Amino acid sequence: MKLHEYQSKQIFAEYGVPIPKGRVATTADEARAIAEELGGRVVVKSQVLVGGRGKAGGIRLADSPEEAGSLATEILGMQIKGLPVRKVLVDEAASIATEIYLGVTNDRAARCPVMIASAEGGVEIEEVARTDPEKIHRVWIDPLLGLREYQARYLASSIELAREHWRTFIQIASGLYQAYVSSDATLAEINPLVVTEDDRLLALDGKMVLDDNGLFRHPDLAEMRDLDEEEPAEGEARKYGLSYVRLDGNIGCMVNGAGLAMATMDVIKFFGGAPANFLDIGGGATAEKVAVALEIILKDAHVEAVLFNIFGGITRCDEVARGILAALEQVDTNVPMVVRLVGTNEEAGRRLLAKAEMITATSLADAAKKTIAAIKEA
Amino acid sequence: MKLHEYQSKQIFAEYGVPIPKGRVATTADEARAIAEELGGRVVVKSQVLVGGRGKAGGIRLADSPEEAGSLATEILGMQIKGLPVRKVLVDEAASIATEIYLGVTNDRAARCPVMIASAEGGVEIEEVARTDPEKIHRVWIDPLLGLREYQARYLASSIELAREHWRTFIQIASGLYQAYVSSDATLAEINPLVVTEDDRLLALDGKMVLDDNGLFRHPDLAEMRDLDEEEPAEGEARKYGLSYVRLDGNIGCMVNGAGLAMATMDVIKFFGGAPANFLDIGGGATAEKVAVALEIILKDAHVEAVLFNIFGGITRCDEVARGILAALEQVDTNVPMVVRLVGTNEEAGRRLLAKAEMITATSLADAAKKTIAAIKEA
Amino acid sequence: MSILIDKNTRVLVQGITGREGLFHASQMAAYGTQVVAGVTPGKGGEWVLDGKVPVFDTVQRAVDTTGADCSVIFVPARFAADAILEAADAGVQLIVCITEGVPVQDMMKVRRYLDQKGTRLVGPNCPGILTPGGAKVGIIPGHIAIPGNVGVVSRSGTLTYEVLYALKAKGMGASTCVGIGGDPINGTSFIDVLSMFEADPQTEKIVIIGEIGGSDEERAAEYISDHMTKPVVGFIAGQTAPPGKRMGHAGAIVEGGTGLAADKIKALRSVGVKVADHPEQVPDLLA
Amino acid sequence: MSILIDKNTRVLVQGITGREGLFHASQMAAYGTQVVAGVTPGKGGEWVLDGKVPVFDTVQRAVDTTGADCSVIFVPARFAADAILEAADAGVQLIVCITEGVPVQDMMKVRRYLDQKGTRLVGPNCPGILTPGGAKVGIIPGHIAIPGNVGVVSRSGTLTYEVLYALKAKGMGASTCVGIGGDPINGTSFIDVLSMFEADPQTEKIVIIGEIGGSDEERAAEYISDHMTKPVVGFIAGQTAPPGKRMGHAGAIVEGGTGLAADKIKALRSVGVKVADHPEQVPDLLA
Repeated sequence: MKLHEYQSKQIFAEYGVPIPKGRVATTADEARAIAEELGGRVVVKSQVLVGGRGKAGGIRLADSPEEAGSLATEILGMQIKGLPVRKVLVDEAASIATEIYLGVTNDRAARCPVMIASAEGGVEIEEVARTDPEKIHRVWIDPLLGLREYQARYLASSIELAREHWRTFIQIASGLYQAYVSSDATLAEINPLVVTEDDRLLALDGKMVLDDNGLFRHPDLAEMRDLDEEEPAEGEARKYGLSYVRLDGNIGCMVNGAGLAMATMDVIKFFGGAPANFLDIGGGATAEKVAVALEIILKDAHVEAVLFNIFGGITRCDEVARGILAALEQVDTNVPMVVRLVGTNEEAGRRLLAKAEMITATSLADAAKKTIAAIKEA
Repeated sequence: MKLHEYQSKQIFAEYGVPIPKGRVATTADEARAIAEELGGRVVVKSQVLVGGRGKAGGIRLADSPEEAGSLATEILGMQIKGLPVRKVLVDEAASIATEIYLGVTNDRAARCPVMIASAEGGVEIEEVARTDPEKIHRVWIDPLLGLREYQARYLASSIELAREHWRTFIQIASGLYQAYVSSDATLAEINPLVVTEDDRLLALDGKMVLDDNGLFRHPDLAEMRDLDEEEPAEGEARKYGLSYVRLDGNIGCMVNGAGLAMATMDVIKFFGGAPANFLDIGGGATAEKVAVALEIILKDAHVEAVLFNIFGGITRCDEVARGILAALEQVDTNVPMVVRLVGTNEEAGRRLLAKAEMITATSLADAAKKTIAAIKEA
Repeated sequence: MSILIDKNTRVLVQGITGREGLFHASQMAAYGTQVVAGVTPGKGGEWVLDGKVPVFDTVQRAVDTTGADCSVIFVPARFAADAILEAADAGVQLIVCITEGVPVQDMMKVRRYLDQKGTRLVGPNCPGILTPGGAKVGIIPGHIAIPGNVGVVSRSGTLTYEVLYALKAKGMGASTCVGIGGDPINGTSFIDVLSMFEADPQTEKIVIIGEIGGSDEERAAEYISDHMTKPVVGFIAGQTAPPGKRMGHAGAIVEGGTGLAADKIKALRSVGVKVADHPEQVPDLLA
Repeated sequence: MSILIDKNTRVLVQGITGREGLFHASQMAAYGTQVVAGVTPGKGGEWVLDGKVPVFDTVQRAVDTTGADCSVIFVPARFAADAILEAADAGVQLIVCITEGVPVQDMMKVRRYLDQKGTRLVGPNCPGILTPGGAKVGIIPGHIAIPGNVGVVSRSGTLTYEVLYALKAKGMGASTCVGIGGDPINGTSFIDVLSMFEADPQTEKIVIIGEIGGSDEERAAEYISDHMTKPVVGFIAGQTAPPGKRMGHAGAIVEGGTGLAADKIKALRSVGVKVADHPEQVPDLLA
């Protein structure tokens, strides 16, 4: 789960990381009032969960409250990479001397957190890693020991930060790590961390990604989820314990198991089709779960056929078939449906479904080809 | 540094360990008022830093505030193992169903904390360990992971605690461990931890010993030191960075280094004398330090002679000799003094001291014998 | 021969009185696995599976009493880290954690602890291990595979069943099938299992089933190139997965341009691994 | 030969710009020890010891630049744990911590971390190591010992000097003298050093100097009985120490009836170790 800049920075501030004064606004009037309050120059920043806000014109400087208001009007009317802007953050503008990158994330290969710093702040760190890998400095953190002061000091010295700022930098690094651990984050980054012209260190922009599996420990953070920012169908699916990701194609897929669901998408593509979604219904496909899943798939207007790929392992195929039949009674649709059932009691399951005018298939390849053909026929 | 029962229990309570209601009093009136406030039966407990308070009559039950007052008068007039009672704790009396022992301490050999539980609470755990070692249950705690729930559960099951109390017991164990870690303790124990007749768990008595080396992290705990409870000379010595322990003999010792100081005591004893103290003046014996140390030694009226045993390593012996001479000018005494200087520039040092009518010795054995002889002559 | 488990493995089930734990304990026992004990805190003294399997309050007591040497975990995600550590502390040498949804920071701590103790963890978020005709520890349906000479290792659940089933359909059997799980940080990697298969005389060919996310497949490719003599066939799921989206498994995500299926396929092919276009091709490539 | 350090040891001094650190760095260098670097955070780029020794901000950089393989620590107690971990993380294989007053809970964490990394720590609260005629790392005065065949290991500081000096007075020299320190939890035990002496060809006899508190001497006695072929002479300080009182060293305390000098002496004598009545007897017992 991604957090907005303003949410991330609030969390950082709780752990002692200095951030600019500012507040979030949903209207131009609010933005004007906040700018008034702050006094002086402000920056108006769109709050959307995508990168590249600056380039898209979603981050602008205002010299007066009036200008802040009119920029807010403008930005609140924008779409950035398809996402409508519904909030802006109005921050005091900082006079920047230098920009640093500082982040902490999980290193999957090393199986521990890694803290990364670079003197090249303000740009995407992946970009720096590609073009100037020697400008990226890393320390790996023992998850049982936590970040140690010498590790932060090593980073400060590696990015050649002026000595007078080391103490503050070490505090910021420690605060960032605490924020990351205490929030069950998978990423916590400050980019840029700036040294201002009056020699302060300030987290100008912040980003956090939280581990969905850790949210049960953090009901307060779970509430920060911005439903405006996500595909409504994905949120709907999550409510029912389903895992759904919308794609661009026209073949809806319903599969039990994440790996098999991906493989199903891949096979559709391999035979020339285009999957409309990833959908894992998990184990034990009850009628209710199948019905909800089917509704979610069919809400996507691009869907012209649905492919069911169910591997009956411990669940029996005839049971799943009955689940599908019951679901079909609840859902009104006339797109062709192709079912591939395999595993325990597959014959019984297939017989049940054939009666229901569903196209049955024996293999995944067979199912994919039949689905593609069904669309062409329709 | 040992904490009083009432201090230890206060700390435990901060970490969620349930303790009886109660407060500490220094007068009978206060004790009566607290008993009044608590209502019902109370227990009046002497607060001294020694064991065996109960046997000595320092823990008594009172049925009324008046009785609490008169018992307090009695107890506040007592001495327990030579220590005058200056405070009493007045606690609500609990109706005890069973008594458990629960403690956590450093296991030197295993180099980690160990939590110990026994169904035989209310008696000294060392005694149980001697007589019924199978009644002692231990879990070793990884200092980087901390106490895990299953470890506390293992203890609960080992002492055959009724299942309905496991949850609370696990919370208490976790609170006790937190108190131990957060206070840099070397021991934190609840003895007894009781199950009351109305089925509550309650830490009836508590004890903590803090690591002196960790006190710099806990100025609040350092202030809890009860100066009334310690040999005044030991507190005085601590102020000057000296390590002093009073003993029963008549030969004062001044030595640089803890191991050498112990060896000096042992050698005195070996040759038939009796050391009056342990005293380590540390490295670099300046005149000031030597003077303070000498004053502390001579405050003990039993001292009939002083033995200086100095190994000049990096410090030069002639320098130390000058320190001793300067100190002697500041301190007025006529007990015989025997000096054994060895190491760097030992000859020069010995010459300086011989002039000052001090008895010089070449070896530790020689010094011990000369000191014993000097007392006999005097 | 087989790897990790066989008929002699003495299995302990953590969370045995839960719905999942109890069902799969009985499935394991029915398959012929020696299920010797269960653990559910607060239920010590009960008996399950027709009164044949004793339940204990702690793993330590279960191990002391029954000599269990392998534990399979079905407890809820919030208790999973503790359950793994408890098993490790009790001296269990092989721990299989089925539980899905364990926080990744818990797993980083657990891995760090287990590495130092030398305990083998398989999972979490995995279907477990199946040695056809020998034993099963976890939830892989026993009837979908027959004994044979193919070692199977996979990050996925049902996709693995799919492959086992396809093998069986062609008369091919498996030595052992190991589901290492779909989480970003888990106990056992492809390399760990590949090295065991290489050393196992029964295993003559190997199937590796990967998916998007991380670089475990790339490291496996390197290992195959440097250390493996037995033929390896692969399949990688997620070629059509969009970047930045978690595909069901916590670990199945393309991030910052890494973890792409295409890169994994390329890495495997470059070291001589035949990579199937779809799962049903796997038996053909093995033949 | 010798143990732990010799002329080739490349020593790094953590806390080199402090009063103690600087003084002892110069003493070590004067003794012939290769002092190759110093570390003081915030002073990287300076040079000390007549401009011969560079100072770095971090141990990692000091090691990378100078190839130091041993670190000696003189930082204040509150920074000692971090200093030890920093050296270990930078790959230093031998760390000698002189600092007194390190909290015991810090040391429990540090030991746990180092054990897993395989780093050797000597101390804290110790005088360090002296290989007469070779090198010294720490604060043992170099001139009080001559090269020879006696290995000395001790929990104490000046008491050790006393013994070295007594040996020298009788013309006896030391192979290496190791002060393991007076704290209840430290990096290196008697057993660790005894096994090194047993394996060292130069060492023909061993002196072990213990004191009250803990049971390291008792374990050493067991080890001597089981593994040592070379003669061992002992001395235990604290026969006259009262129970429950800390005798200077944090670890020198008789608690709950354990840690008594009498028990340690008995344990050592029971395995054939000659235990001296007073330190000056040691050379006689060795002869």
